[in-house]
Amino acid sequence: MNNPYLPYPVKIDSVVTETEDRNLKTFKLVFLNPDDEAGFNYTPGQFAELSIAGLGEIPIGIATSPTEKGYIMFTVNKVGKVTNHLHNMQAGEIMGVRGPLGNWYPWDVLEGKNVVIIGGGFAFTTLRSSIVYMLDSANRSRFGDITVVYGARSPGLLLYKEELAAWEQRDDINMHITVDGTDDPNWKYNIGFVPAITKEKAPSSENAYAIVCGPPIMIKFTLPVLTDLGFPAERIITSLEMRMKCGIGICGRCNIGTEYVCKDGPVFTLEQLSRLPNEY
Amino acid sequence: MRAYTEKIREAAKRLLSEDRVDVVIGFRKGTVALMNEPFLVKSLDQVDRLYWDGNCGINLANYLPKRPDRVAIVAKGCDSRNIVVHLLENQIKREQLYILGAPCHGMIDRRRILAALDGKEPLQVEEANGTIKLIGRDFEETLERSSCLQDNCAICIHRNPVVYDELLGDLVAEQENVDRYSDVRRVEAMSSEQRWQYFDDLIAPCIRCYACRNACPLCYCPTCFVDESRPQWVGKSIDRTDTRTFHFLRAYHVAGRCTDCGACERACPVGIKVRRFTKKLEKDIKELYGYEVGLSTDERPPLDTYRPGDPEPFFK
Amino acid sequence: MTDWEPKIVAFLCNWCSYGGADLAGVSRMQYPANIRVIRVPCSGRVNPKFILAAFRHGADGVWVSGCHPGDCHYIEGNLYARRKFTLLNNLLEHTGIEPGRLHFSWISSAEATKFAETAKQVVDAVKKAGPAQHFIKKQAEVA
Amino acid sequence: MSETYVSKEKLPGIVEQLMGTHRVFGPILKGQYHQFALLEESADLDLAFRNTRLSPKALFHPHSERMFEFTLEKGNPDAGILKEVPKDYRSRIVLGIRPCDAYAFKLDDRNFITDQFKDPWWVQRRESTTLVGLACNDPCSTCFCTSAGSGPFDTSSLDVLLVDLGEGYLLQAVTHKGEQLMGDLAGGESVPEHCTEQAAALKQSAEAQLGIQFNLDPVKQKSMVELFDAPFWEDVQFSCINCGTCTFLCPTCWCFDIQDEVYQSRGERIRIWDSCMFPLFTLHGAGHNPRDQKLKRVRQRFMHKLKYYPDKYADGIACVGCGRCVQHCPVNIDIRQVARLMAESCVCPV
Repeated sequence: MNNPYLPYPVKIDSVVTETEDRNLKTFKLVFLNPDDEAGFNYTPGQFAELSIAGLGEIPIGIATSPTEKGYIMFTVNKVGKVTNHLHNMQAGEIMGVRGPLGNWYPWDVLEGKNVVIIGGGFAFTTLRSSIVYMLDSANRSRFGDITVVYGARSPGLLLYKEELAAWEQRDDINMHITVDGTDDPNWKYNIGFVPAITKEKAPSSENAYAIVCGPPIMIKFTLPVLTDLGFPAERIITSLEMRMKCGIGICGRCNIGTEYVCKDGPVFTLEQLSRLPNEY
Repeated sequence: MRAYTEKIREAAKRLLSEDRVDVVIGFRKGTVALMNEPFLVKSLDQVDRLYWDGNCGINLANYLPKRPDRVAIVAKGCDSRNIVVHLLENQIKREQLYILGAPCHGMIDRRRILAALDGKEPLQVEEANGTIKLIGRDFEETLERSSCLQDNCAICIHRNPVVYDELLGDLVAEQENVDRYSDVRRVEAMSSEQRWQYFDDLIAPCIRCYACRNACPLCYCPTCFVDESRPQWVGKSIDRTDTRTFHFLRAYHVAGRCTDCGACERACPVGIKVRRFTKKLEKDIKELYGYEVGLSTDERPPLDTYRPGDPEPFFK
Repeated sequence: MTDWEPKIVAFLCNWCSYGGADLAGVSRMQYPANIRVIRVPCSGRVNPKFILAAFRHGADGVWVSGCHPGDCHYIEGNLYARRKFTLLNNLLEHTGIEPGRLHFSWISSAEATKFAETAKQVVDAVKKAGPAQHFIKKQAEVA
Repeated sequence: MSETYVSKEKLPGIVEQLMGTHRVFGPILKGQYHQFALLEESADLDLAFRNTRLSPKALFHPHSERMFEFTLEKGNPDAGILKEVPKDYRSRIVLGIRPCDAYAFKLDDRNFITDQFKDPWWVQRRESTTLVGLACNDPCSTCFCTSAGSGPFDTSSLDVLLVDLGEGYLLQAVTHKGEQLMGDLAGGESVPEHCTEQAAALKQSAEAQLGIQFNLDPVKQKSMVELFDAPFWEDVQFSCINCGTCTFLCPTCWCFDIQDEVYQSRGERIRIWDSCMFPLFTLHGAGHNPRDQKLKRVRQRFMHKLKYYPDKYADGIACVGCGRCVQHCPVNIDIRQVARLMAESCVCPV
């Protein structure tokens, strides 16, 4: 019987330190068995359980897009027992991945629509996945305008800096990179909090959906801006975090009301959330 | 017991209407025989649900730590001693408290009664004149009250509250010539191997529900050692070594603080006599340091102080 | 089991007993090599959890040593520790740990000879008690 | 479906017979309490019990269960790779389970067996087990199965129902599996006259004794959010001490934790019962805890049983009315009372 708790063995292919505080690292993983890779069919917005034998598992959003073949990537913040150990692991070491898990951004609904992506801090991982996915030459024509507002506290805390710079150069995506503040005289992008920059850039809500991921405080102040811009609750999409263990809706801890964040989520529209208890 | 109920209601009414306290913590009548539920009264209209009888064994001091408001609380001897411990450990301030002292005749052990009834289910209980009348669907049985007490109540020597603002009844005579440590001595007479086995058997049914810990007024740590993960001191399964480690450290953690209120044993769903661990500590502390827990706020608890000449028989 | 050698975890206070161990070493005094030293700021720092953790990880014996009463670098840390360990030792023995597994001593940084001698005593006592049977987690006994 | 009669003297023989072909689990008196355990000999079986202290859920979902094992040996090519561990799935019979406890498995099935994911251990244990239930002739005062969608003679999750008729047992096959089991039995007698009627009368009297203790229909209409924000939770939660007694004794509380343990150079991944009563249950790695207060945890338990589960699966509540939590809650929080509060709060005041 297929055991949904059993991780696929993977090898760490490379480790990249993303931010100047060294708290975020991106791990590129390759499957040890080709069959496992073939079975790992994911969609941007999903997550997986990273498993380290002897320590446990952590649910982390998949940062690669399914259009990137041969590997999967996860950006991990160093907070607890497993992530601290993971940060000390090197390329070549063996670990496990279980997934893909959860639901994804509603790509069938987003087709033909303008997409506004608003991200803050290290919550940019599945948003990176989404952007890469939409910018893929096979997919780009399926979506309208793509606008991205992405902010971090300082330039050194932005994720995927090279890719951000590359996207800036493209004319099929509107990039608005911002930092809360910086003393870098060469900083050529925006300065200001994400909600303020969103307000300033005022992406149109016409035929548009917004995907918002970031720290709670950013989300709290961004939502009214989006509402003012005319985004109704059912067109504002976000992804939630919750303590998880099984990741498949069985162990019982990650529910908000009737919904398990691991299985029925993590992606919800604001409208869906409004019908759930405020307990997340 | 009717008298206590009346007095509690009267006092609650008075204290709330005079704005002496914000809330009253007492009991309300339980939904099953031989059980009552701790109850927080916030307004006058709830006062008449306050209740008292011999099934109020739960230690109400458990509900005090870090309360911000002015509280009137009903306190038996053991509860009052735990209040003293809370005061010593700065969990609540004396000024916040109005203690309704309840001189106690010992609390009833529901399990003992159910075991004595051998499967018959009491639906109604009447306490009078040192007896307990149990009435079920098709039986009626009367037991001596003194034979139905919780283990710790049977050997209690502080039935009267040690600190109170008013009493709910006359002080009772304290029990004298009580052998408080016969259980401990029985174990002390065993060999090491027998002792290990004895405690292994004792905790074998444990399901790690932590009722013993949570029922204990002393267990208010924000993060219990069993929940610490870096490092993780103890595994969470029902492995024997882990279960033993949990029980051992839990007991040790209440050393010099435990008033032998029996809350842990009362709460245990599988009937483990967890006091067998704590009694040894209590006995040692009394013998080595001459300290009895919760009798006075003037004396520091035994592990928070020392004497230069403390015994050290096995120190090299 | 003839070639069995006990593993002993020693928590030594930085200011006295660790210094004593150091001096014993510098003075080329001989004592058994069964002792794994963990340096702690004070014997009062040693939490009972540490001692249980040592047993759980397979230590056959644990030895805690600090400054002599009255000589604590922190004035009174070892005096609190004395009460703490007295109760701990009693409870451990009460619940079935054999005498001879857990040891305490006061050794100043000048007492290299006492350190070496106590180390021998501790090792002998643990050897007599034999390999530890209790509190060691070899594998979870679960379904 | 077929019926057989077994007189009480013949029962041990029948049990022996079953033990020859199956692993037989039944209520055994251990210390003060009955507990479901593997029968070593037929005499251990004690059917003169009200109900077991712990629910029989551990037979399918053990308190602590080894999921995987692994080695951490340096140089071993399998180091760090989790491997499945062999389990004993030989066929077994659970004898004497109460109908309410068996009904709980059906409720739990919805959690462990979904279209997308199937819990392999639960599934295989369920498949390898035949449930022989014992009807409740004399329910406790704390029982409320009839209010929770089950009943003292509920056969909905059983393969065979035993009814104690005083001198002997009436065996009623419920499923094909049960039919087969009974077909293989030697020693059953044809059912004496009036036995079927007698069983029906017992059923009726047991059900009447239980009555209907609450009605949660109004709760169905009310929105989740409104119930969630209802003021009565404040009163319900006060006495709770956040121990795990209710959840650990409950036959329908399935939540678990997953822990890794390492012993020298090898280790195991283990799953362990967890409880929504514990703050750690929902504590994020970063420190945020969505259920950081007792009130939230107490509310979660009752809401899950009485509102979330029914809403999610469009069916009855996630409670079978066994009354264990009512009996053994150290502070006497009574789910029946909470159910009534929930229903009352839904009655329109007009």
